[in-house]
Amino acid sequence: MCVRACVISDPSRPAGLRAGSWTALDVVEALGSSLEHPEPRTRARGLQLLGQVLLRCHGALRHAEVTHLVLFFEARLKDHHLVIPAVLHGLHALSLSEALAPGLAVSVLKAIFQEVHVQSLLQLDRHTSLGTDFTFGFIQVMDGEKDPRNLLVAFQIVRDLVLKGYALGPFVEELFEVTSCYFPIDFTPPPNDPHGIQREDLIISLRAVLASTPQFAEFLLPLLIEKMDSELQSAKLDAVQTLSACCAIYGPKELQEFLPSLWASLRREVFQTASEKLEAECLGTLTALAACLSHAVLHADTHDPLDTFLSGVLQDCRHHLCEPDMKLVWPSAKLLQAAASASLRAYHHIAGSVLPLLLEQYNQHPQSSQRRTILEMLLGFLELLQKWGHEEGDETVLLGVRAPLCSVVFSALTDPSVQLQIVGVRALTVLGALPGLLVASDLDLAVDHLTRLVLHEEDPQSSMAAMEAAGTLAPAHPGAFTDHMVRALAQELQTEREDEGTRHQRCLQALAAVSTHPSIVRETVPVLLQHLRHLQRGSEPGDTGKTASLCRSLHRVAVQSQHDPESCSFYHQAVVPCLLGLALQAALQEDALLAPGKALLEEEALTSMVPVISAASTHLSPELAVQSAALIVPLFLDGDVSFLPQNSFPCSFQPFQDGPCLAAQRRLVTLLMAFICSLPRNVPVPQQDRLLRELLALSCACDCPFAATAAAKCFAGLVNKHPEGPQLDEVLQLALNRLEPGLAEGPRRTQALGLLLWVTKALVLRYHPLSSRLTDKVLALLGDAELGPAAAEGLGLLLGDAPDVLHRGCHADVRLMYRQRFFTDNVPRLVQGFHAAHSDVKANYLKGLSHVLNHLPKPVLVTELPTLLPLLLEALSCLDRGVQLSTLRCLQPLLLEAPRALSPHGDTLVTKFLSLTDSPAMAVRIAALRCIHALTSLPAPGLLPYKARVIRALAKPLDDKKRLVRKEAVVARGDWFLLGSPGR
Amino acid sequence: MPQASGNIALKLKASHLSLASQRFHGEGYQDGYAEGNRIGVTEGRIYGSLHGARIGSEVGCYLGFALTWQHLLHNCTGEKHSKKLKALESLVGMIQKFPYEDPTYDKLQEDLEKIRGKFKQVCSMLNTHPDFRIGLERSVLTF
Amino acid sequence: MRAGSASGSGMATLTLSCRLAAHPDSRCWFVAWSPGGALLASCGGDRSVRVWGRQGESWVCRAVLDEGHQRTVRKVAWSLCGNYLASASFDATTCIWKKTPDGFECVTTLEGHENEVKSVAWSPSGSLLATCSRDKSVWIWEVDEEDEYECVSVLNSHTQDVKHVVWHPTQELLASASYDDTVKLYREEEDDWVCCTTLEGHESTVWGLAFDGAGRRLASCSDDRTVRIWSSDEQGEPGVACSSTEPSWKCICTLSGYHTRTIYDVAWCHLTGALATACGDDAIRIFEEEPLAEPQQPTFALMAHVPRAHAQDVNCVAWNPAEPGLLASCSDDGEVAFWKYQRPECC
Amino acid sequence: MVGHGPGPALENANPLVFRRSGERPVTAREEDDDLPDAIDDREIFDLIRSINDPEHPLTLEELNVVEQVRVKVNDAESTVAVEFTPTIPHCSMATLIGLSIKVKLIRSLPERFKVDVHITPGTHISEHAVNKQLADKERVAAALENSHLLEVVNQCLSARS
Repeated sequence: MCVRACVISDPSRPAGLRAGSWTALDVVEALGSSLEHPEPRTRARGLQLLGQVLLRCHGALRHAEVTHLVLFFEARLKDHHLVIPAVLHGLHALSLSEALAPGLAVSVLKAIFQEVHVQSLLQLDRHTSLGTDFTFGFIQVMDGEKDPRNLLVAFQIVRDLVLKGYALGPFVEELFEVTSCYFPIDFTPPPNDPHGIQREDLIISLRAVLASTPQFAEFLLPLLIEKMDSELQSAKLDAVQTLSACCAIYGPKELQEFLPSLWASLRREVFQTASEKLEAECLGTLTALAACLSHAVLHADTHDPLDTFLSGVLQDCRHHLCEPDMKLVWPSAKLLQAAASASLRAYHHIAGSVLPLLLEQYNQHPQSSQRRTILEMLLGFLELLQKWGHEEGDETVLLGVRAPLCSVVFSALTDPSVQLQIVGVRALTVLGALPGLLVASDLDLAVDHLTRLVLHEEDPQSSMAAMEAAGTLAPAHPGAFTDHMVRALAQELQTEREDEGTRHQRCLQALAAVSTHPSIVRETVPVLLQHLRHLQRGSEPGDTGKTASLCRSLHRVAVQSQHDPESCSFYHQAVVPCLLGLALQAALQEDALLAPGKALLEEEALTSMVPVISAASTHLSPELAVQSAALIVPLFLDGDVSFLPQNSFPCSFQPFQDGPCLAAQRRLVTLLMAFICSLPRNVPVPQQDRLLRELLALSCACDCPFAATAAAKCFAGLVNKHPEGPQLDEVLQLALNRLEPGLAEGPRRTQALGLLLWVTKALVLRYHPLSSRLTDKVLALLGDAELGPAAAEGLGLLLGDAPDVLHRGCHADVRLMYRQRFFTDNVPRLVQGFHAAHSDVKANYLKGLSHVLNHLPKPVLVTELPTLLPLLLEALSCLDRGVQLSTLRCLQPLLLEAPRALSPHGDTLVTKFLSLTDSPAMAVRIAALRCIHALTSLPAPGLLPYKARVIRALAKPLDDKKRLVRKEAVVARGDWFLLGSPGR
Repeated sequence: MPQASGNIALKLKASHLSLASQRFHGEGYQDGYAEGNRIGVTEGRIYGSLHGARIGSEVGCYLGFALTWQHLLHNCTGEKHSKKLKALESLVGMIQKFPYEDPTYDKLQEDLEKIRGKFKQVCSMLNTHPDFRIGLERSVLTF
Repeated sequence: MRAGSASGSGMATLTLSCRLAAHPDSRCWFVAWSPGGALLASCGGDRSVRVWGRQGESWVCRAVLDEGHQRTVRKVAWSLCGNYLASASFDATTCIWKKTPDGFECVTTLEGHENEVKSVAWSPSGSLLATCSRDKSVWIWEVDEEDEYECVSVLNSHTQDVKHVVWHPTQELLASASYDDTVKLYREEEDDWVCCTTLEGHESTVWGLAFDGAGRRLASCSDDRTVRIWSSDEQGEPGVACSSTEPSWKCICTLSGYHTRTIYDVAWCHLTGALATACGDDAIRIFEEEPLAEPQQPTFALMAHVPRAHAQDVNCVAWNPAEPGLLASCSDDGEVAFWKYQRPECC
Repeated sequence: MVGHGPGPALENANPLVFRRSGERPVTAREEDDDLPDAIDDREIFDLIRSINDPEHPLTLEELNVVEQVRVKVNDAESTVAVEFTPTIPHCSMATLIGLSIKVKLIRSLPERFKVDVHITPGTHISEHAVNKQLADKERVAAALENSHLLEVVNQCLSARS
């Protein structure tokens, strides 16, 4: 502190120094204590002061002094980062001295780059500008640098120099030279490189430099052009990407003189390249170029660079559009579209010239295939227009060609060629979405065309396309669709004909597809329900297919209207009671299982209703949810049918009572599950406790597996959402009490296992403490002679997604990463279990393991691989096909993602895979062949010893009786031939 | 004829060649070159320069090659050498018999093939590998 | 596997006696019996030559020669003394192997061909060796006492790939078969080798050649799916070396309609006179001359036919020189098979 | 400009291109473990249609060099005959294309098959020569031991990036 005091108090000191009465070293002496001070801030201040002094009197410094000071400061560069700025400050002062020995500047800068961390360097401009000699020195230092680490730093620094607006002075070109000489980066990191610097890192940071300032343009652009014209794919790619980066900061004037050659190179690549990636990059860059030109400020007098450029593009590409059979038609179209997508102005310029041409071409080429190509190009341009929101994107271009455009599209819709029809439909979809393009008459015509395709077109593809189009357009023009399409479809449903089946299918799908607007939903849902009643009345035993497909349509409508509260509640109130009503009606006939309408009670039919009810309930408003819960729960608990549409039944509904005649009623519990388990978590379940007990009882006591499972699922679904607390614990305790004896022995062990699995799943998902105890039970059962296989499958159930309950879609409590957690908790136990287990149940453990692994994210698996591999290999020789299959399916992606980990086992893998290629099960053969193919991604040297053997062995599956197997064999064998062979 | 001269670069296994032989080699080279030129030109006038030059320079090269070796071996003795000399003789003989002046000579191709065969035999006997390629280079992609 | 023939002259049978996976994971191109008939040499795409010897009923590998060649070994040939083996390879070289107490050692590598060497054969005298190549040339080499090989002639008579060379059983008369659809014969005139005859008639590549025991006849087989029998016109000892009256060869019989694909090889048994063919249709067929026919218009009858003799193309057939009716064959499936041919009892 | 730039100019820079036939739809029968599926023309065509042309970034199918109607297979008799049509009658690549097709089939078909690859009659100036060369298994075998040729063939047979 005293030092500062004295310095400040005595301004004569510098004067004295200037006068030569003091040597700089005296100053250092004087500042000594503070320069050595343990507290970095103080050191910094001392150094800063010294710097200021030097700055004032660098003129008077002598050689020796400068040299000493430089060395002193260089040494200080190793100091605390707080000190660095001051050091640099000082060095800068010294750099101004004539007495600075030439070599010294360089050593200073070398020191800077070795010692100074980039971040801290960034601060230096806050303190001072090192100015041109810094730049100069820097150039000298950087010149010829090879070490990738230093290069990364150096590139970073240049970039900062430029961005922080350093005086590059006369050195722009030199600076460019020293950096651009590394372009394109050609660097492959050494095999075990500790710094882990990748080629990509260098490319990116060099690109950041090159594209950092327009000042480089005049040097850079020629270089880029040269590289684009080179033979090297990687060089081309890098050049194109860099160019595109530059366009972001360049203005028209930088590009101007190079535009012709840039365009020529880009076009050549798109016309000729074999690599889709390069093509894509070129197109992107073309867009960037045009976008950059679009920014030009227009003066009346000067010509518009954009227009000139685009005219060139049009001139080179336009005429190819007239040869729809030739190779260049698509590249040309892509180029034009890329240019047009740059800006609205660009779009107008291009589209204004191309659209009329394409329309004309369409009419000149009669062949469907040619027309298809042309219309696809047209479509491309139409879709571009959607890029700009409607407020900005005035469709004036299109309005000009509206009439011919519509007639072209309609002609496509009536063309015999399905392919052309489909493109036509897509085009229509885009047109309809652009406001004000279709006049009323066109619109009606369009809807009629779509309806025709839906109902009468043989080819399913194009009628499917028409349905989707209807769905997309309906929200924009609901009226037109209700008036024309929905009505037509409803009529069609009523008419009976011999080919009714397919025709009705179409209607149902279409009704669902078009229900994308509340007003339409109100029209379609009643039609669908009406048809369901109709079906049920006439339904033969076993005729469940129709019900199922109708439910699929209902489900789609549900999903589409979920997010509109109005339609959502309408749908719920219309559909849920109706379905329940119909189901009850069927179930309550005496001897329901023979009565008409029983089709509704078959598993397929009930199962297909589940998603409908579920989707109708997941997004309910709380009020409505509470309200229907208050109706539906009593229905099942007390048989209160009052709210059902028609509610006079021959007998009462009591699914939870036992008694043989109630078998049919119990099945309906699955519908209860669909509703109650889909409600938002905050909706209270009335009489939950009682409900849970009933479900628990049913799940263990019922002989019918379907009903038992439904009950178990429903129980699990509720438990999963049940808030923590004594109530929950009590319920779980009940469950345990039920489970233990149930699993121990008796006729219903299977049901007990089912319950165990579902409850375990419910708890595993929510990380409930009890889950591990239940999981142990499951694992223990793997050793059970009777239940073992089922338990193994059960592990699949635990980790797989259930379609109807316990998934996020129905608000279940599902923790992230629960699978990983389950894996880490239980796989070691599984492995132990396997080794301990008796030989005839070992398979269960392997199967269980492979189930777990199949549901695990691959990255997790890769890390665990070393421990598991022995077991997996074991599993390959296990006789159980299921195990073989799931193990193969588990290994195949690993071979691709973790080749290093697996390559040591090449020999075993080859042998076991090959032996599985003549398994009696086609699926196993296929999976094995896929693995053999995946093997080729292991390091080649390790594989070559097996090449001849594998190729010979694969000759047999080439003659497999199943085509799908042969196909895999061909692929695998083909790549094994390429192994270690030129041109791979 | 530059492309002729270009072709007549002979590579002989230096192993069993003394410096002196280099001189002979040089002379032979010149003879061959001259001969090649002469023939090339005569033929070329009749045949069309390219084809003629090719045959001319080819045969010229053989001759130069043969003469060189005759020089190299003329004072060597021993059965082996006599055989080689005999082969060289017959090669020279064939070339001198070769009717350059008569383009219509129907056996032209056949004789040329014979000469080529003899040349190969001689090379094999002398255990040398001239890089002189007969006819046009075959593409690596033919099979 | 047994096969009979319905052809007029009684039932003959060709019976499989043994099969070897001689060149596994590869194809077997050629087999050759040692002059004494005790050993069989095979070669193939695995770049190796293998030597097989009898052991009881079956055959075992006595030696593997896999050091000599960088590419496919196309053909092998035994010297008459049985102490040397020559192997012709796609690597453009021919290796000479000498029999030693413990196997074979490569004593010379003959270079000179521009590309694949397709065939090699020793002259009856044992002093000459012929090789041929895709470079369209046939080379004749002379062997002296101390195993020195010297090229005595390079014959460029063919206009295409030369597929096969074979020597006359008794004289220094050489025959070559080519992709140019012709067969050419060569003899020495005024101590220089010349092509003395060209046999034209085949409509596609000629793949194989075989002289009969007496050397009066030559059989050739071709991609045109026929076998042609050629005969030298003059009576008595054929082709006495008098250059003035060149013995002329003409086709006296064509076996067509029997083979359904390329015929890769033909073998004429010097003990029984039976003619065997190796065909791309996987079959082996045996023909014999009808006894009563005119010698200058002979007719040959199909005596035996094994349709699926191998799983793939049959590349070569070879009659054992010592044991009548013992036939060896090899195929693209990499196997060598041994067959027993039995004449009908009544003859 | 097309055909300029790096690399030699293409013989035929802007050839007719044809739409690829999609993946063969999988039938229920094919998924049935027990029913055998015979090897048919489409299956053979699927083997060769994706072969890359040696000089265009296009497949033989896109260039219409191979067509399903020019593929004949007889599973029972184990024979396959394929005709291919060079893009232009003097196409210097014809032999290479033929070789690629032949090699692809040899590598992909059961060994029992006899594979014949020919030029569509009347579509190439040296049709006979090319056919004869492709039929010569000895020369094909030698070709596949020539690393230059093998490289080109492998490039034609490997999947495009």
